Amino acid sequence: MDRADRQHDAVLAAIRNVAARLAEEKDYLTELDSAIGDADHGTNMNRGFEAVLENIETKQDDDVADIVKDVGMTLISEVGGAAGPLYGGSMLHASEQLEDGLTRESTVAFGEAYLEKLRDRGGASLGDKTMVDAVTPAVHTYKKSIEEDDLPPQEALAKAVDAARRGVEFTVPIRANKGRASYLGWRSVGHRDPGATSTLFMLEALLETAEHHLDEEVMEES
Amino acid sequence: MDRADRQHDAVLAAIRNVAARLAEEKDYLTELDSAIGDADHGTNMNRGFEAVLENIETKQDDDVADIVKDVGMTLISEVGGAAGPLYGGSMLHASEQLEDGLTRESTVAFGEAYLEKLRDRGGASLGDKTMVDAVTPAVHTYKKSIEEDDLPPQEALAKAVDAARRGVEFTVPIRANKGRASYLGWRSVGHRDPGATSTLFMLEALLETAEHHLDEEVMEES
Amino acid sequence: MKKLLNDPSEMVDEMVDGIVAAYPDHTRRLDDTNVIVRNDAPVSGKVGVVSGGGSGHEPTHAGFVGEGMLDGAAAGEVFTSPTADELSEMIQACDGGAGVLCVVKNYEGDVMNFDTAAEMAELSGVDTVEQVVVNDDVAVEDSTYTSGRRGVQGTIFVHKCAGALAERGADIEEVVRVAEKVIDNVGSMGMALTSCVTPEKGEPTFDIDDDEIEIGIGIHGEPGVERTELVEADAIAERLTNEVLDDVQPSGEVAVMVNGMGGTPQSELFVVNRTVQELLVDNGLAPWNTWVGNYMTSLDMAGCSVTILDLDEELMELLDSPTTAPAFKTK
Amino acid sequence: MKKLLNDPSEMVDEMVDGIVAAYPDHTRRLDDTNVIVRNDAPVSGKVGVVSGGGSGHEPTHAGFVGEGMLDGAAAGEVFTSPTADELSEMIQACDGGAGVLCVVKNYEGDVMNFDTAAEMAELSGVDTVEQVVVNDDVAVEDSTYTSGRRGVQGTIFVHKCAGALAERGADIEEVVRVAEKVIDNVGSMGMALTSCVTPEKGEPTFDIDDDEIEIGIGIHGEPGVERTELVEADAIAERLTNEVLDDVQPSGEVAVMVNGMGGTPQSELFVVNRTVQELLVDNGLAPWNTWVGNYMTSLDMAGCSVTILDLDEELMELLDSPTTAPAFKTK
Ligand SMILES: Nc1ncnc2c1ncn2[C@@H]1O[C@H](COP(=O)(O)OP(=O)(O)O)[C@@H](O)[C@H]1O
Ligand SMILES: Nc1ncnc2c1ncn2[C@@H]1O[C@H](COP(=O)(O)OP(=O)(O)O)[C@@H](O)[C@H]1O
Ligand SMILES: [Mg+2]
Ligand SMILES: [Mg+2]
Ligand SMILES: [Mg+2]
Ligand SMILES: [Mg+2]
Repeated sequence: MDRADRQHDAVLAAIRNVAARLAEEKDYLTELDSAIGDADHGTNMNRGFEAVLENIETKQDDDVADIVKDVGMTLISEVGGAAGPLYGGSMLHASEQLEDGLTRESTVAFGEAYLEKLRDRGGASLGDKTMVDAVTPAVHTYKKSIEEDDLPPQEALAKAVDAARRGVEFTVPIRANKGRASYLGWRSVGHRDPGATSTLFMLEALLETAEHHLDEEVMEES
Repeated sequence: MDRADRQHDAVLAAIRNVAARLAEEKDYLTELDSAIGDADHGTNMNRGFEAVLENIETKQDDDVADIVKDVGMTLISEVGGAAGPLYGGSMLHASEQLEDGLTRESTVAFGEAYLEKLRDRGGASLGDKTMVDAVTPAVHTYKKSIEEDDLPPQEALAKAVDAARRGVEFTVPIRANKGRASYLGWRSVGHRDPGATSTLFMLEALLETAEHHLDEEVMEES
Repeated sequence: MKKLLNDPSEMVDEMVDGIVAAYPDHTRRLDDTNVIVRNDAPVSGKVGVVSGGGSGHEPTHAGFVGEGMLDGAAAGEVFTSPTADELSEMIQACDGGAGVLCVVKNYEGDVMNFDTAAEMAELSGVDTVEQVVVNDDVAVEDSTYTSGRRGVQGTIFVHKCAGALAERGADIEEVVRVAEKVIDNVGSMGMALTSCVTPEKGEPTFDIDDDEIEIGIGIHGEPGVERTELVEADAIAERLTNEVLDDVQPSGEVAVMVNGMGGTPQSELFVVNRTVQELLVDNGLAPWNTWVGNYMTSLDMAGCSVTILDLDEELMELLDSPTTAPAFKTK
Repeated sequence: MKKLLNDPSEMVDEMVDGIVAAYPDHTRRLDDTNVIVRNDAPVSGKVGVVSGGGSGHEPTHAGFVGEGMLDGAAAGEVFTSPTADELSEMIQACDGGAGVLCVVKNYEGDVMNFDTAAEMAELSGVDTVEQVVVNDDVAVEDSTYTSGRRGVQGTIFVHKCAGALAERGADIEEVVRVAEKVIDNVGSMGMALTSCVTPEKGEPTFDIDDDEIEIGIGIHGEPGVERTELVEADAIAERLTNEVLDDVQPSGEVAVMVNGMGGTPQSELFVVNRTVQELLVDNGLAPWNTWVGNYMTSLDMAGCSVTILDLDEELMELLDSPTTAPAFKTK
């Protein structure tokens, strides 16, 4: 199996892992959204990734960028709500960065593009108690780990997951300023943000996949 | 105090006793009506007798027949539902029989007229699981006790109450053929009829009043 | 059980005020009664069409007061027939000299109080008081063992057709004829997922488990004719539709009402309606118009009913003629 | 929690079928979408007026599709904004060449999906797509700490006025102007006695005690802005009315909506309306027309909302012009 094939398999495996994880966490995410939102986040994400799973069956031959782009489009047309355009739009936008496959550089670029689109589309800042609070530390940490610390990708990703987890925990004690939870005002304090949490779950699933499917070789510059 | 005054007082006392008893039993009667009807019989009867209590304040000087007539009219205009026209209409109709006051004869005639109107208005037969099943044995027994057995009125009334109680118990194991409970078909079996039960409570209150306010003298033919 | 109420015993009185306050152009309240009449009642020379019954079924009946539908609606206490004296006042207030038709749902309390009221009104100078008794509930066996079938949602079609014909100046025999025609051609059946909670009692009228439903309920929180296990919406829609069709035996165009009992979201009613309509078409029928919503309710009960009216040209035309009644929208 | 449903995940799909089956003369469904449009869409030369949002608010939005009101309504999953691609199909299907106005309730999901849809529709050849965002919920502070105020029941008045003007052939700038006028002059506030139960979750979205209520709720089972002890209907009516009046500051004639959240009997809404109307009159206002009923609901939630629209001649005329939309009855 050549490098492109292995990357291709890794991406498909990652998608399946993410879908499985979100299916498992469906009720928990909805529970979080019950407390400060409208009790649909778990259902929304799960519906989206069920459709993604169906779709990728027919896209087995596409390259990595096309697969991720397709995931974005499916999420846009299946998830709805706030999460649909945010997750889907960001993934769609960032997928371009993967046109030459998964490399140390391209994955950093992907993260940056994802965060940029997320902030653009939703208008949320750090500390508004949204998924931005999980994505930002993850992307920053990954970039630094790769670019400054020269860590292997899995290690960088593991650090990013840890960063996202801190971001999620950080959403608990703060007041929501964006999204449905913002209508609660001070009553939102003390609750974990559902979108930040689903972001963390996705990153954890990516890390798990990486541990099995990615090594430095696979991601070496071609 | 002359005979007319004592009768007058007895009737007012009876009404107050009945009203008090129905107020006490309001929830129980509604409970019975929940099982096989529409959960309003206690409220209906209580609302009616509260209005009766208010009205008799202004009718202190009327004679016995007028007071009973007035009770009937108040029940017609305050109770509503099936119980309103049945209790109110029967009382109104039977009140005529008391024009010459309470006597052994007039009270028997009152009972007969009451039963006649009740059966006419509602069209129910004995065994249809309605108030007819309480009123019929009570009237029959009262009439026999006075006319055949020559018992004193209180004793006759006590026997009538006992007869009504059997009538009420008899409603339990039979199927309803009239009133709302009839819609239940066989499911009505096993439940006590609310209207028969409220009839019994009224008779019990009358008996209690009679024990304090009526003796043979008071009811002697003038 | 929480409710949007002040003193529960004042509920009907306050509600009647609230209805008139909502529709001051169309309606007014008769002093010292819970009766609502058209603002311009009595309409001289027109047959008056009136109805009434216990409260708790809103928008029935007051929501159907308006030009081209009811002239008057009497509200009793919750689930309790209005009293004869209030009914009589309503009849008198709606008599424009051409007589008054009372549309009565078949409950002994209602029938007895309307009977008494008609006598009282005639004594007070109303020339003709007619009564039709609606008994469209096919769940109830009509036999010597019952007080006949109950009157439920089909009553609304009676109001509309009789009211429309009266508005056009028909005489009372004609109005009675059309009312009877609707009664002869309409059937309904309902079911409940939960009991209602009456304001005074504050607790469910009947207990029902989380995996049970009541089939063949009335509109007063009475238990139904049968308790079964909880089934899917499609099965419920089929059961209700088939029993109504069996009874009504319609042949061509039909009017349909998929009615909510008060506590069921409209989304669920539409899910039921989907299957109702499929069955109608499967039976070779043509649904001419359909009403989906809360029309004759049982307080906050969750559940639904299905009503089907076999139509002819006359009934279609009457159903479709304009009315200002706030709760009835024509096709 | 029992519901009249088949498979909960099929609910929206089946509901949309059931809606179209109820109103086949007025509506049709766009293939492979949960979008309902006027049967005759696109109406050539007419500005299209469309809306949409999550399901669970029935009769909103599909009940407002009809001549003189909405051309199209998109239904998302329960409480979830429809997706951009379905919204885009709706916009295209309702474009008669004069442009399309999207009436959007202010939720980030709705706004983002409609934004994306507008871009997609423009790419597919729709000349002009305009968007107005309704934010009438006065319970929510409009500050940098929120995403602005939510859009709730006032949206229905926007549909009606914009739809009526479009029906008369006004151009898109005019239709936008009137929509904005309604938005600028309308306010709403709601409260809940109970949480709703979503079909998928099957349990209450929030817990609330038997002696508590939520003030300032939205329409998605979100908790409100404040939890207080249970009080009488009059106190609730006062709180809601006064907060809305404070915000809208109307001066003369007003349109009023006393809306049920889905699980509250209409009798209770009329009890609330009684006090609402008293307060309006006490404030020197003239209620021009009032709608009492379930217009924009939150599944089976018990509770109510009060909406007040400050009127001028133009808005009165538009509110009163005829519409075939099944859920809106004119004065
Ligand atoms: N403006 C925004 N920017 C970033 N994230 C947002 C924004 N609005 C909402 N979110 C995220 O979306 C999550 C909610 O998603 P979801 O429940 O699926 O949609 P909805 O709020 O429409 O029901 C929130 O927990 C939050 O993380
Ligand atoms: N046709 C009838 N004849 C005699 N009694 C009747 C008849 N119909 C009903 N009843 C009596 O009325 C009682 C119910 O009264 P109530 O609950 O106040 O009225 P409703 O049935 O209208 O709610 C029944 O328990 C029964 O005893
Ligand atoms: Mg959500
Ligand atoms: Mg009863
Ligand atoms: Mg009753
Ligand atoms: Mg949502």
